[in-house]
Amino acid sequence: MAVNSTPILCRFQYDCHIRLFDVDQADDMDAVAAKCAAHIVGRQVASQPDKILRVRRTTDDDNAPPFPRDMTVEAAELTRFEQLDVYFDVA
Amino acid sequence: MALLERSEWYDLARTTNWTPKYATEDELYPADMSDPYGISTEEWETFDEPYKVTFREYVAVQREKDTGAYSVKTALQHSDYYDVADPAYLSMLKMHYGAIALSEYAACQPDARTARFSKAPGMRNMGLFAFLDEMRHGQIQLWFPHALVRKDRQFDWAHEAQHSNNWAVLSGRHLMDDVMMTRDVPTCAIMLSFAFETGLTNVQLVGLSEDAAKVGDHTFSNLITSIQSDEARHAQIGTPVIEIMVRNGKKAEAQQALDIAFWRVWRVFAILTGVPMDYQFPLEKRAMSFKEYMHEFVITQFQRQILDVGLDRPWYWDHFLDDVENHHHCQQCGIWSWRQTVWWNPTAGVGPREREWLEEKYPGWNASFGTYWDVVIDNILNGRDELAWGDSMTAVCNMCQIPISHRPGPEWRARAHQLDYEGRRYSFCTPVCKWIFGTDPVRYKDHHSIVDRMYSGEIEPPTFDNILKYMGCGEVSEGGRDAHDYAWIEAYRTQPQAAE
Amino acid sequence: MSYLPDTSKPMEPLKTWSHLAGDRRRPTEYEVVSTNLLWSTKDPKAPWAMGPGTPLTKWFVKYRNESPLVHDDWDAFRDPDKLVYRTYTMMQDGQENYIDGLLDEHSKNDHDATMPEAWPRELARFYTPSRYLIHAVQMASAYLVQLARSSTIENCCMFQAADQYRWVCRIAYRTSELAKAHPDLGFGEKERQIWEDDPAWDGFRELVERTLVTYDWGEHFAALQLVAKPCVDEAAIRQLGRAAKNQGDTLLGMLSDAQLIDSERSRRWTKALVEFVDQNDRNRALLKEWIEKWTPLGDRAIDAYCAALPGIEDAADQAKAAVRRFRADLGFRQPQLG
Amino acid sequence: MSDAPDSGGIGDMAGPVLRGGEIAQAVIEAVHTDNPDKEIVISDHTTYVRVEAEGGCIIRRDTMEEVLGRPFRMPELEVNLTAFSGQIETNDDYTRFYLKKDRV
Repeated sequence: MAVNSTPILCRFQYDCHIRLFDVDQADDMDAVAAKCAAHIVGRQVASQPDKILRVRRTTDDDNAPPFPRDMTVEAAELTRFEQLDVYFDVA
Repeated sequence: MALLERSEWYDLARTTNWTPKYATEDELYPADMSDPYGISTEEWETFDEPYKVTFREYVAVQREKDTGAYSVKTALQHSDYYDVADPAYLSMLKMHYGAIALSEYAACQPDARTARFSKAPGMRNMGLFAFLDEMRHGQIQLWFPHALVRKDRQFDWAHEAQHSNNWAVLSGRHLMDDVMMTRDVPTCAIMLSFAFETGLTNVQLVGLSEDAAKVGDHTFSNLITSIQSDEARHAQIGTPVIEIMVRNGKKAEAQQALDIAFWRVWRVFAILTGVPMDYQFPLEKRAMSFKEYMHEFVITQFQRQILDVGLDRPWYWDHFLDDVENHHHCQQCGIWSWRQTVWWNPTAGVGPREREWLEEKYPGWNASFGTYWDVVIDNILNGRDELAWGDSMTAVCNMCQIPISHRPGPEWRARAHQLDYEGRRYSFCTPVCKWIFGTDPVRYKDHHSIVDRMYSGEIEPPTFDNILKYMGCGEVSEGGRDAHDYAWIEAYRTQPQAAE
Repeated sequence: MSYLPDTSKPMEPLKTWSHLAGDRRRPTEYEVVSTNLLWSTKDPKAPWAMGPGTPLTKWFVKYRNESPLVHDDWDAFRDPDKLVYRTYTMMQDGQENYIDGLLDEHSKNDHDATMPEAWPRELARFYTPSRYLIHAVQMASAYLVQLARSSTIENCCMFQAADQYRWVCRIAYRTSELAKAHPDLGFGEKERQIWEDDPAWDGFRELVERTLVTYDWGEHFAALQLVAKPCVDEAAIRQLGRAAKNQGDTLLGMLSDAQLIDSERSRRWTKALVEFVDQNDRNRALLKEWIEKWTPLGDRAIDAYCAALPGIEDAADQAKAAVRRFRADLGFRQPQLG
Repeated sequence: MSDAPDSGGIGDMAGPVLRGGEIAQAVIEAVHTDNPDKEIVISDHTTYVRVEAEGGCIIRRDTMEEVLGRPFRMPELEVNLTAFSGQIETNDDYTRFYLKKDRV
């Protein structure tokens, strides 16, 4: 595992499983979402080409605001095994 | 006949407590082994085993059982049944034997703890029969699959699984080590005898036998019901223990033991039993759905027994009822998608007719689980095999060690329930597994799940290839592939409308 | 990174379990179903998935894994009788049929009512209280099961514990019969008191109580299998059986003979296990040390019991000599009795 | 069927679950003889037969001997008794399935 990477838990919209991915400190949220989607969308979750993907912290009420798309993992202060919602949104 | 009836002498055979002189009572029966609850010896001596058996009766009855079980096998040995059996059915056998054979044998040790350390003499004797029973179950469930290892190397897992670090085995072993290998005598009686054996083995060993008989495998059907007849007897160790604890002001402790073990056993048994019943058996051979068996044997029969011995339904009962509707369906999704990580060849079991049946038995199945399979089916139909395999790691629960999953589709319910404890972040599949951790963190906190091992250096480097090797896939035998090599997808070509 | 299974080199088919595949001959049923079944023996520090602070984890680490009796490969042990569950129940069902026949026949012949007058009183003192002793050996055997170092050892210990309960049942049965024939002798009522208070039993009581609380697996094995059980079997079974035959109590004589068949089997695997650990010099010294530590307790138990046994003068000497012959057969020579 | 207030509609039935075969058929016959006042509910699956009655039922050795036309010892029942609902009481002369709450 690279020094700059952090394992996160991905709660991908419509998916059955919580997944585990390594993301880099320098990744922005679009990159994080893309890393997750590469292993999920078109495999177990149908693609939605007209939508974009947003990332937010998983919370009990499912209402955390999304991170800005260009915010990095480092700036978002994501910690080891932090759980993130990755979800479809209108472009 | 001038022989005495059992009742004329049986009580003497269980009047064997004496007051020690050369050791203290606490040395002879240490609290960690015998009773951390501080109930008096006199109270334990009221233990009255409901299902009585003597040595003489035991060897006669058990000999007859074995004569029955082994003779069916001899008769069928040359029938080449397994050469023509549905590959999905063989997968069920591989999964069953790998998970069960050595686990049954492992139960000899906690039963021996009862035979040595129980303060109730009758209970000590019953513990003795229980370990003999479990030796039987271990041995007979090694002997039967051993005959199949020549036909198919995946049957080697019947012996090897528990020596491996396969994710499914880590899950089963964590359960066994928790509820039976590391518990004192009375707690183990509630967890193993009552929650496990009275509560949940019926569904596995009686329910599955009906489907196996319909498929034509009378060897297996007969074997597992014969095993269950032993379980039905020695499981009765639990009931009097609960009564004694309730009577001595330890109801809350007994309740907690039940609540922990029932959930833990359920999480594993739902996979071992639910997946075969609802996916692996051919549709026309299914007698009932897993859910219907659960209602008959657990939600009705066992719930009645819980209330009858003076305990309450586990606090999470509603959550459990919901889990009956989704947990094994989730795991079926995962096992099939990550089939390279298991030692059997999973069947998808989601042809158009099967989906109709699933929707009928589990209303709403198509709107949730169906969305997952729609994508899979579309990929296979269009020749995109490489997309029909799971290629990332899933998070696993730090209690049950099972991939954290929940109903897919519009409901989107999967979620890890997390806890930060002494600087480490733990993830759980449900609030129940998280609650169990909290009942005794010292017991649970040091364990590393397969995911933790990827980051601890134990699997180095943690590539998918290395993880597979670590789990024994490609080592003990090849890992799994689709049981029917996608033959089931043809039904969608003739009925394309069913796919979407 | 590849995630698809590599199917380029299909794995070789097997003829038996992979762990037995190295053997040239075809494995027996015994080997197929008995070998390498424990999963807790790999990591000496962590037998179970539960943490090191869990009481039972500590127990297994301390008393099993850190026992001074060591071997590099406990799983290599084999039971000389190669018993499996199926053959054990078959064999013992046959043996129990024989016992049923004995009991039935003697009952029809009014055996209990026609014994010499003084003998039932002796049975109340020397025979029926032995269910406590035999049960104590049952408990001690169960401890060997719980902490067994391998499944092949565990199986031998399970059969031994079961044999002990077999005889607890038969003693209880006889106690009830004797109570019917001799209602005034305290059969079925006074056994505990005699076991706890009669000096004839005190040595055995000390021997088995101390054995029971010896929790190190290695020392428990030595104390039970090399001292306590042989002493019990030679005195409270064989010498009692001799006394019974002298008194014309053919039934107890025959029951004792039948019980000793089980004891012989116990000695066969005990001998095999001693020879198995003997590959290590330290083990031999250790076993010798334990035998020397426990022998005085065993001798004292035999002396106390046999001295009071009616009708046979040499019972204690015979019993002690027999125990020493057994140990000599294992290569442990002890000074001749004076 | 009378439900206890908190029993969630699970009833109060008790009885054996037997492997299909000669003994199961004999039990079905015997249980009617031995529990004349009770309505016996039989659910016949292929490999197992569930026999239940409200509050439980009893199976007597004498009756089994009569039905089978041969000597019968209660422990023989175990060979075919794969499960049961409620509690069990085993005896030389009978085996009883019952619920504790009904026991006075």
